[in-house]
Amino acid sequence: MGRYLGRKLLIYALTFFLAVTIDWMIPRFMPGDPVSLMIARIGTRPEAAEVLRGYFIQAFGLDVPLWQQYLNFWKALFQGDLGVSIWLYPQPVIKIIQRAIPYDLFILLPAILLSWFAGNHVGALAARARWLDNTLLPVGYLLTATPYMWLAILLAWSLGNVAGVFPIAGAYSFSIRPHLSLRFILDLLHHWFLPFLSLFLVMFGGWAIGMRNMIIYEMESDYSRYLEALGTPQKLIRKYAFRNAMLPQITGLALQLGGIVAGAVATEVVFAYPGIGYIILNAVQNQDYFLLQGCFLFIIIGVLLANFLIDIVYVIVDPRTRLGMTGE
Amino acid sequence: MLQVENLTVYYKTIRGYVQALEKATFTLADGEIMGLAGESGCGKTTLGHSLIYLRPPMNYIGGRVVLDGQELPIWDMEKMQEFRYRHISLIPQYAMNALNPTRKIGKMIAELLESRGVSYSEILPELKRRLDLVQLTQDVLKMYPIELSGGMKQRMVMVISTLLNPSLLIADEITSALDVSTQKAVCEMLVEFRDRGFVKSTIIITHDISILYQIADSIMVMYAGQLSEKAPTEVVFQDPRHPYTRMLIGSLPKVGVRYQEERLRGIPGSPPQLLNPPPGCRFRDRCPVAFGRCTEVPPFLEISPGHSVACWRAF
Amino acid sequence: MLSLERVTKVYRLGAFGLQKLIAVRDVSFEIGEREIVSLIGESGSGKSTIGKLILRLTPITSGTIRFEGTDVSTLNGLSLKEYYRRVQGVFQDPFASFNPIFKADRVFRMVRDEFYPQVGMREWNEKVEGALRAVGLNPPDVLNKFPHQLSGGQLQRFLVARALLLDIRLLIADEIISMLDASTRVDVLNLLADLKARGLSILFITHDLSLGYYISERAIILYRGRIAEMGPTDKIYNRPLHPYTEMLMESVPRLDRKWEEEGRIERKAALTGSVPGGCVYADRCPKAMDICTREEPELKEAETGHFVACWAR
Amino acid sequence: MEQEQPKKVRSEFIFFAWRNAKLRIGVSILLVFIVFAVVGPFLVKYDPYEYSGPMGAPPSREHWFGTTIFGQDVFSQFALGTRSTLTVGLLGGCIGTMVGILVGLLGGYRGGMLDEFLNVITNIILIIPTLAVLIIIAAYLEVRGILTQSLFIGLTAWPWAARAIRAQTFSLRVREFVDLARITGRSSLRIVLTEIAPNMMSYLLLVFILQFGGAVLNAATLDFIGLGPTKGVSLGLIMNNAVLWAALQLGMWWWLLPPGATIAAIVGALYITNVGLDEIFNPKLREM
Amino acid sequence: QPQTVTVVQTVPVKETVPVIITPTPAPSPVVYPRNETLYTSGKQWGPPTSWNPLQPGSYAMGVIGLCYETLFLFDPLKNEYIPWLAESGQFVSDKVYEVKLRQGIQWQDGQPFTAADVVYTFELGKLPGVYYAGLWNWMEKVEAVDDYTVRFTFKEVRHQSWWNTLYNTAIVPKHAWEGRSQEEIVNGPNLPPMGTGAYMYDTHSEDRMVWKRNDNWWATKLLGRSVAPKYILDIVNPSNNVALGLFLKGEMDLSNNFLPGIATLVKGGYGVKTWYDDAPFMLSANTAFLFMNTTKKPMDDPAFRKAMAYAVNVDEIVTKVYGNIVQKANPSGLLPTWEQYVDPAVVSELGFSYNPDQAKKILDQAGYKDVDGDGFREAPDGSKIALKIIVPFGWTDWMESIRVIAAGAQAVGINLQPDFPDFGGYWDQLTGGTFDMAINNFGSNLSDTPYTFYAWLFRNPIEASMPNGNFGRYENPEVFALVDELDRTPKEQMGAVISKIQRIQLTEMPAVPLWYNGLWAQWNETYWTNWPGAAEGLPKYLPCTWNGYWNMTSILMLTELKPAQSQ
Ligand SMILES: Nc1ncnc2c1ncn2[C@@H]1O[C@H](COP(=O)(O)OP(=O)(O)OP(=O)(O)O)[C@@H](O)[C@H]1O
Ligand SMILES: Nc1ncnc2c1ncn2[C@@H]1O[C@H](COP(=O)(O)OP(=O)(O)OP(=O)(O)O)[C@@H](O)[C@H]1O
Ligand SMILES: [Mg+2]
Ligand SMILES: [Mg+2]
Repeated sequence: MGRYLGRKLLIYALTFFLAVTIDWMIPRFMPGDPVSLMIARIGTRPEAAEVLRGYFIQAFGLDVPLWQQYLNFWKALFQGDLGVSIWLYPQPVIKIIQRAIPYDLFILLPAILLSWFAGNHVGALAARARWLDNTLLPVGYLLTATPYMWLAILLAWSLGNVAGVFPIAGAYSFSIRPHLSLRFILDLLHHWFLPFLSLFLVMFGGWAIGMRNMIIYEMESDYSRYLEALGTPQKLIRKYAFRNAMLPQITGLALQLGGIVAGAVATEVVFAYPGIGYIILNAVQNQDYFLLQGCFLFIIIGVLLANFLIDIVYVIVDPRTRLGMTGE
Repeated sequence: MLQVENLTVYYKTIRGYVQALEKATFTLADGEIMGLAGESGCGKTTLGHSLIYLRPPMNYIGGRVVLDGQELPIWDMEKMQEFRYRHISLIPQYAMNALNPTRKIGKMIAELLESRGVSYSEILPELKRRLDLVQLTQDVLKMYPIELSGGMKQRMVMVISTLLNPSLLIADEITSALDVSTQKAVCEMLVEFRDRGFVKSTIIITHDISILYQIADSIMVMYAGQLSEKAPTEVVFQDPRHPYTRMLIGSLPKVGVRYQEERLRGIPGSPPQLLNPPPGCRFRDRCPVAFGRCTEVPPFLEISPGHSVACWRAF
Repeated sequence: MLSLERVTKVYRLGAFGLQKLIAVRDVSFEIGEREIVSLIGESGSGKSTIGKLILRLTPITSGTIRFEGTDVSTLNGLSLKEYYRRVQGVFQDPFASFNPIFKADRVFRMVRDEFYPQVGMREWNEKVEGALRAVGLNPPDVLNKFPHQLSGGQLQRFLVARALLLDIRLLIADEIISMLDASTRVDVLNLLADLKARGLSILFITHDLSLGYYISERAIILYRGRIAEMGPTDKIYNRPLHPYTEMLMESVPRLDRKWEEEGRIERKAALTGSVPGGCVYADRCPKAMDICTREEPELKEAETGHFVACWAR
Repeated sequence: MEQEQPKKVRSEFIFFAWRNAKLRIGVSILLVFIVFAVVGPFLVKYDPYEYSGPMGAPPSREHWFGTTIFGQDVFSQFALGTRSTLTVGLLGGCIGTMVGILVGLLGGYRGGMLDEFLNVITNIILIIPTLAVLIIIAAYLEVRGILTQSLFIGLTAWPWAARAIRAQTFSLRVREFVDLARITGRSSLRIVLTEIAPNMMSYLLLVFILQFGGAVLNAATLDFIGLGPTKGVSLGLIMNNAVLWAALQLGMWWWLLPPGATIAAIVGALYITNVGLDEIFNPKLREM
Repeated sequence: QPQTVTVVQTVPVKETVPVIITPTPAPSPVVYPRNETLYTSGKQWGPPTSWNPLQPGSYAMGVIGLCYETLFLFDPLKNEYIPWLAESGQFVSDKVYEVKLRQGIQWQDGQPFTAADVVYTFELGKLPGVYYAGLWNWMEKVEAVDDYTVRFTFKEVRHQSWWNTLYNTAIVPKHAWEGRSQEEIVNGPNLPPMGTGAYMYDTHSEDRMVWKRNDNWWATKLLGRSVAPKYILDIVNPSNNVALGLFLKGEMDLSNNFLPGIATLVKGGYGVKTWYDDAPFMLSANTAFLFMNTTKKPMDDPAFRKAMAYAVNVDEIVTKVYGNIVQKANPSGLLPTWEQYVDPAVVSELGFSYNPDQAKKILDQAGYKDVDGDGFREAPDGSKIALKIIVPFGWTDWMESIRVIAAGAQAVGINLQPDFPDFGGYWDQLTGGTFDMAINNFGSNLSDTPYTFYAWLFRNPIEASMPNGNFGRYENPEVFALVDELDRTPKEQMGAVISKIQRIQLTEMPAVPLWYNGLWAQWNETYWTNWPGAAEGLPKYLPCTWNGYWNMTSILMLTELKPAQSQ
């Protein structure tokens, strides 16, 4: 088990190193010179432009050779410094991200976990109930096949604009100041619901289908047949099948995390929800590669951490990994 | 006491029925260990499974199974439920994979028993005794199946399957994957279980006849879905009446026999397919003594006490 | 003809091969001309590994395997092909030996493609039919069929026939009969015996002693990757020297004698992991002595041609 | 096993395929869209960007799917968009599958350090969020066409396929027929191609289908956040435009609904086909 | 994060001036009352992160204008400067300009506003990184004559730049800023901001910026003007799509977004109001140009460029792409507010309009003929012409526009294809001078003087990177000198210089003016009324929250607003 985790750690370390390196390259090798952009945006009169140019080149640390920039980047990284945003100059990237992260967690965590939980249970139900299988599964397929943003836009428009039941933008009402009260919390939830729902729905279908198929496999497996032959009630067999089918779903969760980020971007854009996804889009549109770099770094760290957590959980729930029997 | 009459079980496939078990009729006395032998694909597993666990694509076509005077509703998955495990139990061919890989063995047994309304704590002392008997330490209850070797798993399944003292135990190819020394140990345990009365009677399915010679009281030979011969072990070896049995016994190498000295002979030809098999005796094509009568299906008749055979030549 | 000298195979497992599994250790033996040697041992004792090493299917860790004087591990490209012209193998599972999606006689075509591309199709077909007849098959019955349409015995004979197409001197037969029915088994065994008559040597890998006895002159008993005992078959069968061989002999289900009643279940079960440095059989051995747990016995010649690795001898 | 003719194996497949409602439905939907993608552009009366009609007009005889806010014919865009979306899926799916096959087969067959190395790479790409990579690549390429988009979508989507194929290869590699081919003196490449790969065909088909669907969805997401092809039309781009010009708020549902629904239908059909095929290839899942 | 500003300051008692009430702001409410709050949107495209008036590229909506104020305002509709913090200003000698400050102005912390603050602010321009650093190239010194008089001495008077600076430079409080490090001054977020203006910082978060009314605003006492909304809540721009949704839901009062389909909305009974009731609905804010790279063939040929001018069907762009919410540009490119500077003689002589035949004629004459019969003209030397016109991908209105332009060019035989690189690529090509043709409007914004417009259009010198105009790298010392001269020319005398520039511009046609982008502004009257507009009787101030517009009278627009329900 130690070996297993050690191996995983090694891969994570490598991944992190490589990812950060790629990440570092973003602002440096992308088209769109950030400094000239800044100057253009300030729209200063000619005489100041040169002064500003020199100033910004220094401010972004672009005045040293590339290898030095690379080393500096790592150094700064360990001090929690991700540089300065161009789009939101002179705000440090880390601050922008710090403010956005809670919103992401607020939406992503419940959406991921609840969809996973609900999807797995409903999928397990569908595996034995024909009517559910026949009704829910097609819906599930359609949901997973739906482009995130399209679903989100339809939800926003129908429930937000036409029905007017839900707000369509922001994390809480514009008229409310954040404070601790029931009213504010309700308002927060009110705004949270649609973005959450759009992510939840799309992911839910995938889990449900995956679970259903896994359960069917498990129910056909040797140990299920043995138990059946011993007259064990279906309930116990299903319980086992569910538990065992859950294991691949856990790995699936790890694999999905990267992809969920995509969903978050689309959803946050549609609902103008002030999370990282929204910032990424703006960073892309504003050529703010430093910010983009920071966001990706955070996502990478997040995904790595989550993966690692899942790995640990996996080791705990699956004795096979613990004995080093599985290669992965 | 098991009585099987005209048990017929087919597999339903898209191209029709695979006639894997045709009118099987035999009895199994209390305390009897019966070996079921035959070529691969002749329906041994089908017979074994149909007694306990008849599920699609297996189709019950006809026949009766009476265990201890009670007819088993083998065609009804639900009704069979109460007989399974308590009265009739199984050690499957796939014993290596028969345990839930993610449950500790003890826990699994507990859950299995509780689900059948048996108290685990009450049965635990007995369980431990039996583990000792099969030379497993009690620690295995705290282990996961993956931590056991193949032979250990095999024995573990044996213990589990027989825990409720069923009248009938079906052991399907439990020795094929084992090497000789483990094979021997497992076989001896089967006998031990019978001797101690954990099970009343046992059907051992195998294609390794020399093992049957060691432990079985009687041997039943099947060929292509039909019963060929059933007789006490000695009789089968000394006085086989069915030509197939004879040829089968003849093809067994004995320790101490070398090909230079005594060249053994196999059975030429191959068995018929069971999807729309030819009428009559299915061994006809390979039988050296076949004659006109063999186009009719020979009945499985008792020709002497405890010795039944299905061959026109034998009657 | 073929000789193994202190052959060791270590499998590397786990992350970046950090874990090691010694599958075969310091195994030395020879196979002479026209000789059938049985390699006997329980599951996992390293029998197949030795077969694979000889067939160059897995790289050797240390030691040398020589075929007619040349170190097998130095072969490559053409010389390896030449080697395969002389040394061939047939494996345990006849069904798994054929690619299920192609017709079974594809194995013959492969041999032609690789070894006899110059031979004309008709000539080749005749050669194939000849080989098939040589293994007791009727060519029209078996050609042009898919593996699942043939029986295990037929398939296994197919493989032997395939080997015969080449100019082979040595056949590695890895448990080739364990998956077969009793009746078919005999046919394949007899076939092997006939091959010997045609000048072949065979390494006959099995875990069934009675089968080994039936056809081989010499036998090698393998236990956990080491040779426990080696010698003429009749000596090993009739007067085993190693306690492990003894135990095996007792366990064989014989048709002439029933298992000893009193010996039932009393034997020690195998524990996992033996004492490092000592005899690998020490933990199961009824005759284990002190030294057995400390030092590993060397393979010694107890009588002419009969070797054993046991302190008790 | 009973004796059966090879033809029957195939007919058995067709039999089960035909009996499988999921496959029937999935394939029919797909066929409809494929046919449409092939034929549709020929039915088009207008250039997709031409101001061919009244602005923001609802569906009519002239403009089957109405017009955009600029007066462009939505149907024309839709027909061409369906084609390019399917192209992206097909190409992206192909590339993803190919790379996956290559990496999986290579690692699985050769094993050893090469496998470890490929494994690490696979893990890394698996862990780095695809979208991040896609955004970077997309932003890096100033000008992107449908082909480049397919290329980089395919190039980031392969890891899970490689993983799965590697596992399959692993189990096939130790099969005896592979050893047999080796002692026939076959080269590794030929063994992989002629012995191992054919045995995974059904599996590869499933992988391809999932890659196909994934590529379509990925492309749609990229298009939507403005990193789609800078040339041409695609369903994602139509949606992107429709959203930018507030199609729903201005009541132009005909601009936004068809492309999204089509993507959902295509990908959904792919998934359903996948499950259908799975049930056919896998006797355990078959329903009698 | 919510931040309650409690600036409790002991004010040093100065002479006999009565102790000024320390503004301890009443704790902000938890919920902003709808009828006291003005919801705006359109300036802020990302979370507010800076409140530093020295960072014009990034400061939050209203920092200059609502909070910090300038010495003058400029009214583009009347083309006049409105003294604001200054009471008056004038040249007292050739090179000396004196500003008299209003007396009685207080900073929001109660401190008096004095000449020292003004001097301090201008002195800051000496720090690197401050955007008006260039000022000190031609200004010699700034000094406080007394508490309310500031004297600026120049090395060289640049009238246009000076006026531009005067109404654009926000005065910062010396007493609050003095202790700050240079880094903090230039790069600090300056939170909370504290100025002289009508609004004080209340709070902000990722998606909003809230200003609270300064009830002690000087203009109430001194000018009798007061602002009606107690709160101004600026919503960070979501997408256009969401902005429109919010606007239609009545969650926004004033939207300075570019909202698609505005014609439908104004006419369709949605209650949406704009400056004009009819097309073009909006005032104009800048001019979009077709830039041609004059360093490349054939764009180096004025005849070719001229032909391009005739080949562009701007009307189609205006009607189809924009649905008539923009206006076709005058051939001079000058915004309508600068109409007085257009020389009608020059324009009628040299001006152009969409005329394919004319374009063909010019091309024919200049020797651009289709020699090889592929439908496109070749250059006079016989070489093929294959050009690309670029705009950033995703800028859909521009994308549509260049499709029209390319179609127009193709119609007269010029092989011009639209191309849509990502913004980064576009920007690199545009500023690096590697493009063929492109659309841009970044520096043609409404201001007090057409000088800013020409300085952008004829930006010089030509350098490796040209981020601030003259993307076509049109090199003409004559016109460069004229633009410089324009800078030094007082307002009244500009006409003559501009006329010369226009003549060269229209002859050489370095860039083709296409259309005027609107001063996107739409509002509804649910909560606030008396919005400005073109109609009779409405206030005539700009309704705009963008940077640089509060001091172009938008702040006065606020003083005119009335709550809807109060009557
Ligand atoms: N699920 C099934 N569907 C169709 N035919 C089946 C199925 N299972 C078994 N059969 C067929 O039924 C016949 C009897 O099979 P069975 O498994 O009982 O044989 P067996 O004697 O146990 O063979 P083995 O020794 O190989 O286990 C065979 O011909 C087999 O092909
Ligand atoms: N490719 C491999 N990688 C790692 N370990 C292996 C590999 N092949 C075999 N082993 C291990 O090497 C040991 C010897 O295996 P081998 O297959 O030679 O045994 P065997 O005697 O042929 O057993 P069996 O009778 O089961 O075929 C076993 O412990 C096995 O687990
Ligand atoms: Mg069986
Ligand atoms: Mg082996």
